[in-house]
Amino acid sequence: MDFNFEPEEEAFRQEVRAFIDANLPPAKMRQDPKSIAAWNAKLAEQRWIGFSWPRQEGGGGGTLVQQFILKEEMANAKAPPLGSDFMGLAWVGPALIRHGSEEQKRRFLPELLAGKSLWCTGYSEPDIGSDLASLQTRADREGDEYVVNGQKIWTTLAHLASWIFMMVRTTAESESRYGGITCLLIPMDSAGIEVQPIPSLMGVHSFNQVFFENVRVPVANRLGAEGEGWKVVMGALANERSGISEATGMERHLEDLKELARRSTRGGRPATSDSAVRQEIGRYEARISAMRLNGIRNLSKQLQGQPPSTETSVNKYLRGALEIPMSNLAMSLLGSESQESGKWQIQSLAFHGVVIGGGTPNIQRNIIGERILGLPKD
Amino acid sequence: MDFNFEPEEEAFRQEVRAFIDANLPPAKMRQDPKSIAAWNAKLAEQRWIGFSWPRQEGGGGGTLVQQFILKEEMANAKAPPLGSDFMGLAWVGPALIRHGSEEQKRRFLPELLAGKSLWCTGYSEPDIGSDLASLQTRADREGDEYVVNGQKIWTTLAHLASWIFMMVRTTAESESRYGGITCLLIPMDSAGIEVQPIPSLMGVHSFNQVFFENVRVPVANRLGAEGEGWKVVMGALANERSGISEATGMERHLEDLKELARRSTRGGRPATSDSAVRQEIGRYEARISAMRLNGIRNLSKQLQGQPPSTETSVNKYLRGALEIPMSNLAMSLLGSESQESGKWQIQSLAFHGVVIGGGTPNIQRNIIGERILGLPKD
Amino acid sequence: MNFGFDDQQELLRQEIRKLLEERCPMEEVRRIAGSESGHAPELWKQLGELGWLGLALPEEHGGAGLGWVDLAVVFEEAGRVLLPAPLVSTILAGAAIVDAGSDEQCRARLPALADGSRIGTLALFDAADQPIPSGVTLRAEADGQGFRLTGEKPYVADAGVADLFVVAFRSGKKAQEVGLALVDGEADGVSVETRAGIDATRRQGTLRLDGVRIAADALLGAPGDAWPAISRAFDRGAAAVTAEMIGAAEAMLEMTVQYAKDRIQFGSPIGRYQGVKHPLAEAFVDIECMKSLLYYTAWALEESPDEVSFSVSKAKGLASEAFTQIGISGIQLHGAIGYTEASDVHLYLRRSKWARTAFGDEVFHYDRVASLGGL
Amino acid sequence: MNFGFDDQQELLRQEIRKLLEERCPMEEVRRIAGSESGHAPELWKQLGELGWLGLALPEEHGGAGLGWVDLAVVFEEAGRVLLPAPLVSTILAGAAIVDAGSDEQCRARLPALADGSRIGTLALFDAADQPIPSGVTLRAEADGQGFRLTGEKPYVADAGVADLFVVAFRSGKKAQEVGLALVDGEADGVSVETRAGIDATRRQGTLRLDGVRIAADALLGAPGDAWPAISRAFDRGAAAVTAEMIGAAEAMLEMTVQYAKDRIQFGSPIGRYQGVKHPLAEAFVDIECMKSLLYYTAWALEESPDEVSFSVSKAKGLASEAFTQIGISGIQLHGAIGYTEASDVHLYLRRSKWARTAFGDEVFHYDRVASLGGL
Repeated sequence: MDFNFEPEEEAFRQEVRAFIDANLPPAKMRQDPKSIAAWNAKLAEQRWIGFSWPRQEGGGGGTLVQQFILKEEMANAKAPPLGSDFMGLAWVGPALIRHGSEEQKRRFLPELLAGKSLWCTGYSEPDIGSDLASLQTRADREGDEYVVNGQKIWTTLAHLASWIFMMVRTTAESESRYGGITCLLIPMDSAGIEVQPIPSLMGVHSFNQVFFENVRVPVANRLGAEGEGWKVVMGALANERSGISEATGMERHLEDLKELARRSTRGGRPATSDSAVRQEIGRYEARISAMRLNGIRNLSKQLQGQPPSTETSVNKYLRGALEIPMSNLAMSLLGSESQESGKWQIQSLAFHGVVIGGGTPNIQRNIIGERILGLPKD
Repeated sequence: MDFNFEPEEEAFRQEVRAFIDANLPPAKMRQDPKSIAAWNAKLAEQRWIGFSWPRQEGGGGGTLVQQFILKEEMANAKAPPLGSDFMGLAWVGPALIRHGSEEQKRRFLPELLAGKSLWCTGYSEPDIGSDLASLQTRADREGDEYVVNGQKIWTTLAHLASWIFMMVRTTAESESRYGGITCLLIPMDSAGIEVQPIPSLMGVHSFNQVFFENVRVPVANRLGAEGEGWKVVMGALANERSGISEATGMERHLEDLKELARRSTRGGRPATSDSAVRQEIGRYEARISAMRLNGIRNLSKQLQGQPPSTETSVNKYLRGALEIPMSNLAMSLLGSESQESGKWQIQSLAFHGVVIGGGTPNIQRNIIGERILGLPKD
Repeated sequence: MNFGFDDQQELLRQEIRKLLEERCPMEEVRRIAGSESGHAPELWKQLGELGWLGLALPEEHGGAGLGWVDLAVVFEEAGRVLLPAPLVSTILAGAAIVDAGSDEQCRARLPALADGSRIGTLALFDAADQPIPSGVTLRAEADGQGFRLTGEKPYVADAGVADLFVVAFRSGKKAQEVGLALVDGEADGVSVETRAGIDATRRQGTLRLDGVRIAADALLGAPGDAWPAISRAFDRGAAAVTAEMIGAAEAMLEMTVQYAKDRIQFGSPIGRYQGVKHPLAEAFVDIECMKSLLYYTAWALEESPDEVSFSVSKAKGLASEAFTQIGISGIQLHGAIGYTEASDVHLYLRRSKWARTAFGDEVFHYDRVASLGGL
Repeated sequence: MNFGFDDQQELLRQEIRKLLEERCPMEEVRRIAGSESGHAPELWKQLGELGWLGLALPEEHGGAGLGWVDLAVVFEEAGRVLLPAPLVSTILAGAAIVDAGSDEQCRARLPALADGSRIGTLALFDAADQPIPSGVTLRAEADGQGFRLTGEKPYVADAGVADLFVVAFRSGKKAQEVGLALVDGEADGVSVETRAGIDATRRQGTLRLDGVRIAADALLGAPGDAWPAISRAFDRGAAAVTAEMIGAAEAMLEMTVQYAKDRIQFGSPIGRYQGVKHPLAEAFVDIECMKSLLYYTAWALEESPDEVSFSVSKAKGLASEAFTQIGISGIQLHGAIGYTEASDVHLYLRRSKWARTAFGDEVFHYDRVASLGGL
């Protein structure tokens, strides 16, 4: 057991810190599109966007430890995300590297790394919820094209994206449940695609429905073989590998919660001297520290050559399980002030967005119970 | 809505109080068998044992409100249970009154009321758990007798009882799951019955296994028709009708917990000034008050002529859900002293006995979800 | 003994439910909540005509002479549809006048509250979330037989539409030296600032008083001795909000149960799974407990005043804790649907968050239960 | 960077597990726990011969010179089988001597602890459950270069079989004026009273000191300045018990998972139901967290002493809370079976209740986490 870093790793950390000192926009500029674009351009020069991808694909070829150091330093500096195309970088790029033809890689990866394209992903459909394999959107082969008909829902950023990475059914479900699914890459400006926003309870437009009516897609835009789409997409979804990023998000919440406790009162006395508040925050701090260490343990296993597994479901479950009581405590510390809009109000109304994004706590508990503990499926 | 009592009900309450003043053995004598026997004899004279039963069956013919007043006054006085044969009075007597022949009633009820018999009940069998209808103990008809073979488990007091009230299978399960069950009343000294104790983790002998090998039981000892046993026994089990007794038990725990908090410290200060302790006890007090009122609401519905229903599962669930954190808090207040044996240690080790006795919390939640909310069965 | 509603009360409930289903379906609630004032004068007028506002006011002052058990029915039904109207506020203001006012004040003030021509509200505590005597700090200067009041009351319910404020003020330095006054919205020096809150069906605002003159006949009871009346007004407020929470929680449970029956995943309705079934069963248990505690409180408000504080703190403490959880479970079990503006569940989620702190959250009330329970 | 055990440590774990499975199956644990002393000298001798007791003691004093990461492996495996032996106590006593003792004290005391010929234990706090300086009250009278100690230490682990006690005493009135001394069990004025506790595999007792003479060479460090050493000894104790809790919790989870796979109800293994599956998944999550926090603590004990208190309080706080819940879930999911003497689950339930308070419960540790985290 060794939490020390090799000299070259420490050198890389210093390099990252120096870069941040030199280039990170000041806090008040971190929402400004131009500042962000300039920052991303500098990151791209360093190959720190797509840092985990092989260098021959245009990525940075960073080792697992370097990736960890880069993320940790960026989180400590409260830097914006690395690159603007979250879904493209997290899921589409790795899927292209693994399953794409040379031509597809040449076509898509450079644009993706340069932030010139923007990807959305089409998994969910109306009435199928978590049961993604029961999708109904069909693609029928006609010569060198697929003709796509159907509907996707909860499609984040579809109204801004230039491409969609999606699953379609090429064989009827009755014949082959998983084997009948194929992965297609479709330009969002194709004829027959219509995007309808789904207003959220926060009044923010981020989810959409996407309708496909006789959308013609060249076979060249298929990623992987026909019928292999389930494997392609599930591999992409499993790409977040350690659970460290869940911990980083929660660490920020914890700092904010402690800050709130320091300026709040309970029953007329400082909230920090209230034993119930102290114990609750102590509980969260213990669990969030554990989340960070869980992530590092997973990373270590990968460094030892073990494949990433379902262990990240532990941190995903914890995030869902902690978000809710933490925002409840914050709202209680705010008291009537919780009526006013602000971070914690947003948090307490929108937590389920986060929770659902990573699969509900029930799904995480099923994954742990069935895939890790080996209990029978329900 | 009216929580006041009629004058004759108030008069009854005064009668009960006067009786208690005159007859209740002093606290230190309430474990003494002779004192208890004398107390029960006096109760029997009043017809307060079997108070809810019709007077023509030897019961007290008490109204629901009188029964409530009697129980409440006895609980307030911390009196021992009314009568010594808990299972006979709670389940067997009502089942006999409802389903017994005149001859059976004459034979069993007077002895039962006088405490001259002692009943145990045989529902559970090895490996069937909560799924009582999958019982395997068989009774084959031979002339005027049933020949019983099989095994019961978790049979409380079987080593002391003179009779067992039990379910047997008279038709194979494959032919009729519920309809193949019959209720028999069997003397525990019958040839072929063997009782084996199951030592409990507390070292107390209260559970048993009971083995039946070619036990011959006269058909006259069948309660209800052949194949009607499920209805007879489920009716008997549903006989606790309001949930008030669950509340009474929890009220005593709460008093003990508050007493413990008053003499405990946390972090060197009185535990009663610790906000976490105060809030936790406040939570329990609110819920236990609610349990008592839930019971009275159920009772009121019965007074209005509505049949008792599954509503008692609310209090049963709450009891299971509260027992555990309450004993956890007690153990925490005791600190290292929790190592010493005492009420709370017993409580904290044996809670699951109580919880399982009324069906585990999972079963109560299933009953509420399926029978009250109408959700589909699992 | 009968711990249940009588036939007349059951009839009242049916009538209210029917009217609200017709007059105030969720599209109408959304329309009113989305309007600038958040208030619908037509609807309000109708509630006055139906006699709901004066239900528990004395008959000689324009009321129906009923009591808190009847009000519990009204509030539950109002909560069920998230009724966007200053119903609770006006009834609480009227009850405070009945409780602490003179016959003359009752004659002068109650009929307009009973018929809805004036809207009332309470403005009790200056330090938000401290419903204790030291939480009343509003400055009063003696002025003849009366006072002049200067200061602000935060988070006053329905402040934007109220005509009459029942205002607590500090008349001396000793902890309990507080007074209670009637302040008309039109009076010189009165102003109100409203802001968007977490629940658009529950508007609130800051009441500003700048040297507002309180004549002797606007004082409720003797100044300096009003703490018991303030405390009783607070307890009634906690009871009213709890009743609304029961209705809203029950509606949310029903919506979620229905969704769990209809929504098919992996070939079964999701309500089959214990991970869905059990939280719904727990919500049912909690709502039963909220009802038992609130109904007893309603009875005690009429028949056993000494029990009210203990009883209402159990009810509001449990309601604040449980409805918060029911709101979260409800929206979680709805999955992504619950996240959309189109779904009604998030309106109930918002109500759960508003109601949690209104008239004391579970932290305040459970602590008070501990005190009153002898700790 | 590598947050994992190395090959040698994995080998150590395999060896220990194999030996304990052979030498200490549950029947043997029950036999030892049921005996009067609760101690098995033969088994103890073997542990000494295998080198477990001296694993982390310096090689020059009869140890193997390994560290806390290796000890974590040993304690986890010991906890897994509920090993009824004074292993933790003896190792903690040795570690306290290494930490605060002189070279001469190490030479004189450690070899006998390393080979098991003497059993050691800690006796730190007089006021149970107050692991703070004011919790050390044992009276000391100056006596030449040394002291005489009079008083009692409650709940001393393995007091009945210990030969050597590391005893904290009060040397002055200021909060931190406390000392640490080595007291031999045979010394004049030393007596021990043992009583049955909640976990028969974890014996404890009251150590009584009646004017016991402490020579200068029995003092660990300077008297009056021992608080840091006492606090470090306490932290090591919390870490050791946490490691045992991990092993025991994991064993209980495995037993319960197996039961949930085997037990058929209503036609399915009960592990299919989410009401069973989800608590087991939560237990897995908690055990993963306990491991991460404890392994980091073990590393910090060797490499980063300043982080130990914060880290171990997170670990022990979470372990006390979570193992308590795992114990309860485990026995509940076993149904009536768990209630029988014949089942092993209740032995783990008892251990969960013993371990919860040993070296501070979650109330103490979470509060300490809040302090060290800046509140």
